[in-house]
Amino acid sequence: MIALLRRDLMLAFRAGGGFGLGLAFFLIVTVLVPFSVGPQSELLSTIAPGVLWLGALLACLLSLDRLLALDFEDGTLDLLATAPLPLEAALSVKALSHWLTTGLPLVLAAPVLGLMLNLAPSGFMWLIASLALGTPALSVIGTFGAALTVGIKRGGLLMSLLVLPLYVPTLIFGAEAARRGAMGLDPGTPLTLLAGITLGTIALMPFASAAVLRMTLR
Amino acid sequence: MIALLRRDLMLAFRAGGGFGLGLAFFLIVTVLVPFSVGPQSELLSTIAPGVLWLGALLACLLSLDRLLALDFEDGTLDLLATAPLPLEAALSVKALSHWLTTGLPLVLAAPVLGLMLNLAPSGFMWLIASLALGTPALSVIGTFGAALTVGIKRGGLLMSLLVLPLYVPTLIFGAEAARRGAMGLDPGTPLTLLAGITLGTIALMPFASAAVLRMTLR
Amino acid sequence: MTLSIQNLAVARGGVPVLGNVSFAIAPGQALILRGPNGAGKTTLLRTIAGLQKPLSGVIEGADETIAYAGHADGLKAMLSVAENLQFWAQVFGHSDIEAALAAYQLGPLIDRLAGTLSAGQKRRLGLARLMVTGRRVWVLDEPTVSLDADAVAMFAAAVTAHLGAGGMALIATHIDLGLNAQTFDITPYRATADTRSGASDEAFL
Amino acid sequence: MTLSIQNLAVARGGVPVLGNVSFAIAPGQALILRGPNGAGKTTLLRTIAGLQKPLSGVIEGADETIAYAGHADGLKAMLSVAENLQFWAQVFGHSDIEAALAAYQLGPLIDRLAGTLSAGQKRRLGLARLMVTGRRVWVLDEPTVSLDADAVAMFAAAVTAHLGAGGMALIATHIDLGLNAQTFDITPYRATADTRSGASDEAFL
Amino acid sequence: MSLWEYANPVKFLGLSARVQPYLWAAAAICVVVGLTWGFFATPDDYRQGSTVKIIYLHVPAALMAINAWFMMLVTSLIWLIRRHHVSALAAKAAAPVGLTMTLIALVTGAIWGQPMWGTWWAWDPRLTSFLILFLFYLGYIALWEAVEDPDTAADLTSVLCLVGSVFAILSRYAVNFWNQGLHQGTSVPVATGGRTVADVFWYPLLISMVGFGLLFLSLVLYRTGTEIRLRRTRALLARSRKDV
Amino acid sequence: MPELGKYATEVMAAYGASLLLLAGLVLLTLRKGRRARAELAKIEAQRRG
Ligand code: HEM
Ligand SMILES: Nc1ncnc2c1ncn2[C@@H]1O[C@H](COP(=O)(O)OP(=O)(O)OP(=O)(O)O)[C@@H](O)[C@H]1O
Ligand SMILES: Nc1ncnc2c1ncn2[C@@H]1O[C@H](COP(=O)(O)OP(=O)(O)OP(=O)(O)O)[C@@H](O)[C@H]1O
Ligand SMILES: [Mg+2]
Ligand SMILES: [Mg+2]
Repeated sequence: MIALLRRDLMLAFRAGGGFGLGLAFFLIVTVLVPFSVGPQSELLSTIAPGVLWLGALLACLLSLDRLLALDFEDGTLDLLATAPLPLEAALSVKALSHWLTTGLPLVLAAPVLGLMLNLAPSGFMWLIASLALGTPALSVIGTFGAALTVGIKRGGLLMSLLVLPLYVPTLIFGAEAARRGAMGLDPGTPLTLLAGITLGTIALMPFASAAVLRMTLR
Repeated sequence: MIALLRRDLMLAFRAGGGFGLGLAFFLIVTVLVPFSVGPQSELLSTIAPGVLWLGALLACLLSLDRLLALDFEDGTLDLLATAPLPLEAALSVKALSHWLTTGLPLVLAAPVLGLMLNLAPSGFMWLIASLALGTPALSVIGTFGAALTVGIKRGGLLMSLLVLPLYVPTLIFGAEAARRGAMGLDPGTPLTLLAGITLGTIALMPFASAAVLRMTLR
Repeated sequence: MTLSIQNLAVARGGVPVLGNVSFAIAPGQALILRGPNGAGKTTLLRTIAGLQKPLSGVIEGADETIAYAGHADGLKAMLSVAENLQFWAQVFGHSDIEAALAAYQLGPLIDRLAGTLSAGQKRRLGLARLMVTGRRVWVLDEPTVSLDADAVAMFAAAVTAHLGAGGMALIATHIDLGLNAQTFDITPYRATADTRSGASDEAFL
Repeated sequence: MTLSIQNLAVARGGVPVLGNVSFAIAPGQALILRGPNGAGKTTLLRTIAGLQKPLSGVIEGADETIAYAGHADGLKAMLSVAENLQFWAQVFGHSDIEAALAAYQLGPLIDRLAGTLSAGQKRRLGLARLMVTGRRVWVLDEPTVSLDADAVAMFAAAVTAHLGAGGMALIATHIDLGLNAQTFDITPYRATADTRSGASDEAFL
Repeated sequence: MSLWEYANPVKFLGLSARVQPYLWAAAAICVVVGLTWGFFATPDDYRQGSTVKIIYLHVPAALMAINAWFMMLVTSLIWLIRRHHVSALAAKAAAPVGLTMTLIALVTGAIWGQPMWGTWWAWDPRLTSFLILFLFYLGYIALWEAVEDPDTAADLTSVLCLVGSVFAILSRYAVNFWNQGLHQGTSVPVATGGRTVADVFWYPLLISMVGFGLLFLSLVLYRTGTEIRLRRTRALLARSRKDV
Repeated sequence: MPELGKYATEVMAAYGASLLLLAGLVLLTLRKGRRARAELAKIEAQRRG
């Protein structure tokens, strides 16, 4: 399992910086927002927490695309399924490495992008907290989506379609917490709920993902 | 060439409705916006044109991912490059089929999504006009990006990174035209510029894409 | 322990392909699977390796003992030869990759990224992977594709050594490998009406 | 017209692989390329097919006359056998796929999606593609991978017929195809210091 | 004879062929009576004017949209546990019907919203969660389409339906938390049995709800039969191919 | 025709759209069903004949 984690991280760093790319996408989406909605700073500062959450979510989603697809194409998944490693564990490791290479950098980069969108000063802490709490859930749910669409050519877009509705609760609570934080209100309730979702998905989703993966490999 | 177009369209329809999926993604992004920025209808109506343009752009981008990648993986591109068909023409056809399966449906769906974001009534016509004028440029530029990243594993994210900056002028003029239309101002100038960009890219980009593709295939 | 297959029926894409297949492989033995294209060799091997369920029949002695090598090699283009091997060794709880490197003369290529190998070199690396799994049963689907004569000899030597150490091998191939082993032709086992029971679409007939 | 190669030097990944290669193929002739794994056969064939540039040397008679078949078959999993062939026929400005279907006995599979074929059936379809291109020079990289004996015979017959009609063929392979053709071993042409001129990194030497 | 006997596809075809004519007739009668009664023979509401007439479409469609998903959930579970093909195919057959019902509820709701709330669409929890349901239907159908092997497709979509249901409930809760809405609460609480709709509106509404339910049932039975025939065609084709 | 007052367009639109959707669904269902029936009949005839 540590071997798998190390390999995935190594691949992420080597394969054209797979790990900077989620970040770059986040950056670009955030930069495109002023171009599309116009440059008024009060407007931007109102929508900043939401845009940052949405950008982070999309960056996660895009990098999920090949989380399992590459391993499927070159036969690694077939071999892993016959290896003495429970598939649940392997998929948890995959989700973890996805979070380390995508979610974590997003969390760290968010404050900088917050500056660009005029995020209220009080909002930074809660934005980071909500992202740190929420992005693991995004990775775990995403792994489920990736397992569902493994082996389907052009699966990327289908996966987005399947995964995005599953992201809704996480997004609502996360963005709500960030928004309340930015407005100086108490973000306690949504944060707690967000933490609940994250813990729940981490505990349960790997089983669903492994079950689904066994079906698709068949 | 007609054979190529027909095949691409056929594949788009067969491969799990590759063609509805761009649309679905557009829908989903638009739906997620209120979840992230909050449900106030004046706020939504202010940002509606920009959000719709951004959503259309992202939907285009995601469906680009495998425009050439699949053909590369199974060797079709190698074979096409040795076929008696200029690569420029082949790539133009690819861009056209991408537009037909992604851009066109987006244009048609935009008004419905406009309703959901409380777009001002005066804005609908100009939103559609700007999308209809702008999305072909997105497809053509995207083909260039796809050609650049063909053969790179995990190319999807890298491609987004390369293509998004190229999309900026189109996005600026397109969103500006839609925004002015929604506010009841005259969108003539940005629309003209948008048309200029589209015509220019359609005329010139295929040559760049073909040149790049020849290099990557080498 | 013996690998034994009894009355196995297998399907591909929901369609029964083979029925009533039975054979056994004892430690130290190899079995060469033969049959024309589309006969169902790949399907049979994937079933035995546990990648798909049989329609009916029994597979004994296959739990956690099988190392499978199919048409794809499970190599990462962006990892070096040594890193690829090491990864699979660790997954299977081993660490020594020297023997495998030596058996397929991969020494000179050790630091090359797997993506830059030629077709035959890639395949050699894929076969070397088998040796680091420590598994007793090798289930191989056309292992010598794109190998040259020297490399086929390396493969034969590796299999012979594996059998000598009490291992087993089940190999589907169209060419002569120069192995001292029995042959099993699956052509007669093509699924017929009476051996087709259990197909997933049986209920619709 | 003759396909003639003079003093060709080719590189892969920026590294010179072969130098000073010269040969010619006249209409009606085939040439079998041999060489151990990693010798540079694939690289040479891709260069001749025009998919990459030679470092130096001349290739004559290759413009718009070559049909290339490499390790990948260029098949779409979601199109049927007939649709796949038709597509390639149309790209090359032809429309008749009957002869190709017959030559590789693909008739019974005609309505199957290419993605559901077995490895050997896929390859047969990939080879049938050559016949609908109408091109005079076939450049083939290990064409018989995963074919059974019958299918290899079909391939040999197809090549013989192609040669009989004035076509040419250049085939890299490790196994015996049963073709009546000359053999060209590329081992002696491995790039050496003096044949390496023209490499992309020459300027740094 | 156990109920599961009817899970045999061919038996199912026979049985459903026998009941279908009655079902279709009953569905047609109820829908036509309910809607015409509602449209032609009910008074206007003192607040909403003639727009109350939309209720006879809106509420039954909304109900059936939810019930369809619930039915898919149950049949998916049956497939996962007992692997009865009819069950999986019924889920597949129900999805487009559910999608259409969702669409009708959304469209009539949107049209109703214009006069009542002055807007086509508001991010009200009820409406929003319906939109999410719509997305789930879309994803579910797309997954069925995309997977080649029918049994694998049935497996995958079943798990998706299960996981999706959990997340749909979560979303419902989240959406409520996120916005207090405009949409009125349920006025037909099933649990308590009381209701706040006046009788004049209630009877046609009831008939129309029954009609939509029957229509759904007929459609699903018919479509399941179609799916079974398609699978049978596929199976026979596969067999005949092998005999070549 | 009942008197629909100032909301005539809305009510008519709602009924029109819904009935259109329902009719479309029923028609598509019937068409697909008929095609499946025909195809199956063809195959079964071939098998017997
Ligand atoms: C697109 C917009 C709308 C959607 C998706 C929607 C959805 C729903 C749903 C799901 C129900 C069934 C709830 C239940 O029975 O518990 C319902 C009931 C109902 N809706 Fe809507 N609705 C929408 C717009 C409207 C509008 C604009 C009005 C009118 C002002 C309205 C009035 C009603 C009424 C009166 C009921 C019946 C409540 C009951 O008796 O249970 N809806 N709607
Ligand atoms: N998805 C599918 N649906 C229907 N039939 C299929 C599907 N996939 C494969 N088949 C058929 O199943 C049979 C067995 O295929 P399999 O790959 O096991 O053959 P094989 O013996 O490995 O052949 P080869 O020597 O060509 O590799 C073939 O006739 C093939 O056409
Ligand atoms: N990107 C690369 N960088 C450096 N060397 C490479 C690269 N790609 C291939 N090579 C080397 O170039 C040589 C020629 O490879 P090529 O694929 O042409 O061999 P081949 O004769 O086709 O071998 P095979 O019989 O195994 O297919 C090999 O030694 C290979 O390792
Ligand atoms: Mg095989
Ligand atoms: Mg080669």
